[in-house]
Amino acid sequence: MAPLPSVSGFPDPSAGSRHRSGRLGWLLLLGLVFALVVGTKALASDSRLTGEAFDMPGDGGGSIGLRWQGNFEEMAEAHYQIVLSDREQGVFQPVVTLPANTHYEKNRVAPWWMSGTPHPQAHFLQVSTVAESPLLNGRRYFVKILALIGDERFESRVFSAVPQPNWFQWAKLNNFLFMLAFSASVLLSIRSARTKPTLFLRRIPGIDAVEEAIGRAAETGRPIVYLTGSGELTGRGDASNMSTIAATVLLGEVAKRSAVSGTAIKVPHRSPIVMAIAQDMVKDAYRTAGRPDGHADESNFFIAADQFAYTAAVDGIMLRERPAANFFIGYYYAESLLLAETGAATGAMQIAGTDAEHQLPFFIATCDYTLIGEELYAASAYLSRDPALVGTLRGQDLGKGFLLVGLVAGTGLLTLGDMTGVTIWETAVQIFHDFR
Amino acid sequence: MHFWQQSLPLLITCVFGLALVLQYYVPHPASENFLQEISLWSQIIAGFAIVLGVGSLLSAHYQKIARQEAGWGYSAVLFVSLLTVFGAGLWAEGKAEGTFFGWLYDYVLVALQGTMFSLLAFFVASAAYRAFRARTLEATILLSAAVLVMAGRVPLGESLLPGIGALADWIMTVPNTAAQRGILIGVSLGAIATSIKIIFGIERAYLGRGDGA
Amino acid sequence: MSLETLCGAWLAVGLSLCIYSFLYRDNPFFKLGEHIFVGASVGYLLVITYHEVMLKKLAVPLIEQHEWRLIIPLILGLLLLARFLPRLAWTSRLTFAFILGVSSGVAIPRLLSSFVLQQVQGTLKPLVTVGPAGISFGLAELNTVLILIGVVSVLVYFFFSVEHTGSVRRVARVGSCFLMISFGAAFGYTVMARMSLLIGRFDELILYATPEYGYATVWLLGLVTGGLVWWQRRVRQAETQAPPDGAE
Amino acid sequence: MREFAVRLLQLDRRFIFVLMSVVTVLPLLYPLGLPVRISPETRQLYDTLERLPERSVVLLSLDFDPASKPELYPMTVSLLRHAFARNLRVVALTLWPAGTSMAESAVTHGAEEAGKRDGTDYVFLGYGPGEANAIINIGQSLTNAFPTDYAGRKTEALPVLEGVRSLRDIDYALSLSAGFPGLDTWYVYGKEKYGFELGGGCTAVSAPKFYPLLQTGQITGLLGGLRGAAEYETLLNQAGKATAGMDAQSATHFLIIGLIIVCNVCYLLSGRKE
Repeated sequence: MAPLPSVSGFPDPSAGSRHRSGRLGWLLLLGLVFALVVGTKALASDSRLTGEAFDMPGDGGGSIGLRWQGNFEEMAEAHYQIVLSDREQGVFQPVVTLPANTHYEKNRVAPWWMSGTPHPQAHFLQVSTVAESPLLNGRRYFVKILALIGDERFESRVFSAVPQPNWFQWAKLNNFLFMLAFSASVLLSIRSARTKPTLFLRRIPGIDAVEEAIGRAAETGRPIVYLTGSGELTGRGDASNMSTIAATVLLGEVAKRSAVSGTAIKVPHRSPIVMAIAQDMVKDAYRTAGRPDGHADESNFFIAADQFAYTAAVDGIMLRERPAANFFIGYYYAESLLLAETGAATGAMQIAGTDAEHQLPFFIATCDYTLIGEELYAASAYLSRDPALVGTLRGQDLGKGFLLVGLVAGTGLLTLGDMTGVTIWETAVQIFHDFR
Repeated sequence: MHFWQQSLPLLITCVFGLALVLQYYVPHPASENFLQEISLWSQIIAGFAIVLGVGSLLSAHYQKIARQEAGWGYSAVLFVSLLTVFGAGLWAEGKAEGTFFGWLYDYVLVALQGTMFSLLAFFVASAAYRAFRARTLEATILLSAAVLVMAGRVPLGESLLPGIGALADWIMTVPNTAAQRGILIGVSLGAIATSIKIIFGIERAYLGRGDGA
Repeated sequence: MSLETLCGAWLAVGLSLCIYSFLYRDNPFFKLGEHIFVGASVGYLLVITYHEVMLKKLAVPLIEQHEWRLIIPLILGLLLLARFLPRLAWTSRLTFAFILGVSSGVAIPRLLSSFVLQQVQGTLKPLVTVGPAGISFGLAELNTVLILIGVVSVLVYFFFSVEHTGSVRRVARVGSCFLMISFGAAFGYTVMARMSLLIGRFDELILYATPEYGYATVWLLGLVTGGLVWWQRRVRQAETQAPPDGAE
Repeated sequence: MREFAVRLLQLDRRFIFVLMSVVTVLPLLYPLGLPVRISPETRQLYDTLERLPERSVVLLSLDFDPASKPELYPMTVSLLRHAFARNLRVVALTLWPAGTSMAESAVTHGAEEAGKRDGTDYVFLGYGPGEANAIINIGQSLTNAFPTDYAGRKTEALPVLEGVRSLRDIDYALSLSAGFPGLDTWYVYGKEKYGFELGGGCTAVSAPKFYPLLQTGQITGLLGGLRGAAEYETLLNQAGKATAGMDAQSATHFLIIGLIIVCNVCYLLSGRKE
């Protein structure tokens, strides 16, 4: 073995354990993580090339991690070579050779609750194959780190680790906690909406427009045309489910108000299933409004499932009957433009509401008022006061509020940190980062 | 019967929902194999779902023919065209290259589908003339941005008005990115909330009404 | 040119023109084209499902490789089809329950990671750049600020638990401006898409109007137009006898 | 004046339809050949493909049906040309059943043109059902998701798939998407977990929603609509269908802009009445 060069200013070998300690004393759970991670590794005692090998925490197995220090970085052409064997005294096979000034642990993308604060000189490497075959779980592997400088060669002592499959992916800890917190806020909000029916929701301007449209129909004595869109309720979880449900809920509310003012309402359908639900909604509405004699089954009628056949027929209705107001609520495809354009040409007041973002621009350009995306859900929740709808909206608001505060405060602190040279905030905002 | 029709479905949804949420955080091979198996099953079931969708469409047209409703002849045409393509496909064992099945695909399906959607170009033009009005401040901003992007993303606009291409790029990468990101975050939270409600049986529209389907 | 290509060209042109006749008004040619279209699509879908799913992913592994566990998705799939039998229709709920449970469970953490955390991470950036020359604020930083303002104000716009008054109202107003610019851009892009489809179809129709294809487009255009005129006349005659009751 | 404006607005829409046809056909017959500027997102996709070492594995998911053929087919042709010219391995599939035959013929013709061998240089796997589940399944194990390719050969034995066990072994995945499932589905259910490089093309309708993902680096490179395809053809120096359509695109856009302006002028003159 070649003599080791004398080196000055060599970093403290005990750094390996020191940099693990979280200095902020965050969550108890995170403390537990550190304890687990620290527990799995063996510390090396060599004084020149120090390091450690350990099972990679939070992975599916088949890989070990290496962390080492040596100060050969300053030397030109210095390289580190990693060699590995499955027997302590066996033949060590080269895994990889790296320039000595690369693979710093501080450059590794990992959250602080996994990597702590790495030592500035520490290197890091994840090994999952040797000679193109993968490492096996449960088998002990032995590793040596060699420093190669020109013809000279320095060797560390042998480290060992056993790759193991793990039961929790620690890199996803923040995702997990967000998931729990958001689920809880949605479920609790729904519960509190059940017990407190007056939970505050802001009145969106679209609701005034809905009432104005019904009023105008009552004045002129002309009917209202209400479309529930091209969405289906087949139960397959299509993108259109949410808005179609909202459309039927809102239909009930519009029917209630029009029943009171004695306005006729016409609801042409593309889907028999949606039509059946809409009939129930309208019937209920008429009953609530004290007009059980209203003919819900006549106002809802099926036209055709085919996109253009339906569109042509609805256009015909709008041109013949000249309704006072048209409602385009629910999920729409390309027919949106044809319907809304014809409606605009008849001079009817038009209100649209959809979360089909590709059709929103056309509705905004052709209608008097458009409920954009979530505004549609909000309108149906506001008018119906259904606890499941109100609660969900509230739960989502909590999530949004949290992210809003995080965005504003995080950006502010990051900017301040950059200007003052404090790096702690960059670490802190990692709770909003996505790690793999 | 209530258990089989109401409780069991809710239980299945809840168990598989929770299992797949947790699976995401568990890197252990056992969990990965579970995901692999479930995803394969779901793929096969998706095939049956296509058949289900086709079936509901056909039953509507079948009834039209059976009752000889107005326009039932068109429904008959639909069946003839379906059977022709289906028969040709089975004959060709699903291979399109150099078969009658491929010929039908190239000259009937491709032509019809493409044409159907290109109709919209005409309607956009007529709507641009008759309905796209700056009736509110919102509509005004929308139409101005639309005009800038339309002019900036075609060669003629860029040669007539130098710099408009860069402006269109900027609209896409800054204000558009910001707004789409806001929408994306909101919509994703909404989708997550809906999924949570489905798993916990609060959202159960898929169970249908009453005891029917 | 082969006979197949020639016949194909004539058929494609004929069907395309049937569809375009909708531009005049809803008519029998369009209805014919539309129903052929739906039938052919459904037929094609069934063929692909049969070969690519039922055979390759189910029957072959099950029968040839004896992968018996695939019986479970087979049963679940058949339950789905029980919807067509009124008495057993409820059993399809079990499969829907499975599909919904799986798709919801799979979606939650992945959406959180992809569209919430990643997007927030992409917005969380310092608003100034600290370099050797000191603190600087240029165009790139201005864009960062604008994106932050846009994201925050759009989120505020879609916030329903707080009344929009005072400063909240102003922020939401900014949000709605960002939304409108974005929808305007989407509008422009949608127009672009529709025009591209039209160009693609016209490109083909022009090709088929050449002598090699026997002027297919020209002849068939004449034929469809003639047909429309004849049909229109018949409709008019019928209308003079009965009060009008047609499409627009 | 006011009456004239109102009358003008009520012009029969079939007049506009004729105008539209003329404006589309003329540039197709008499092209101007205006130059196409390259946008950064197209350049990014080109550069990423350019940087890949030979025999790298490119996954091409053709997630569209014939309805979007005019926009996405030219992209498919260009991307295949580029990948084959760079001697990359191409693994193609589709998540849209109605696009299966179109995808097959695109890949086969592209390979024939470049003189590539089926099974060694490229493979078409066929249709993957189940949308997101198809992606997850391939991500977990490619041979589990596709035991055989479209032609019915065992995927395990194909030389083109040597060393490719799952999505983790893909160097660059490209999705040409016309909607759902598409590029964003490939991110959420694919890249998010399996960590490959992802890019792609889309119809112009969906382009705006991908910009937030471009900015965060979640996707590398994007071709937006026919324009994106034309830019790629320009980069490859092989003018094709997309470039040929650009003049017609210019003309139709300016027609629409003109119509919007006329509509609003009439609207103002008519005293903002319907």
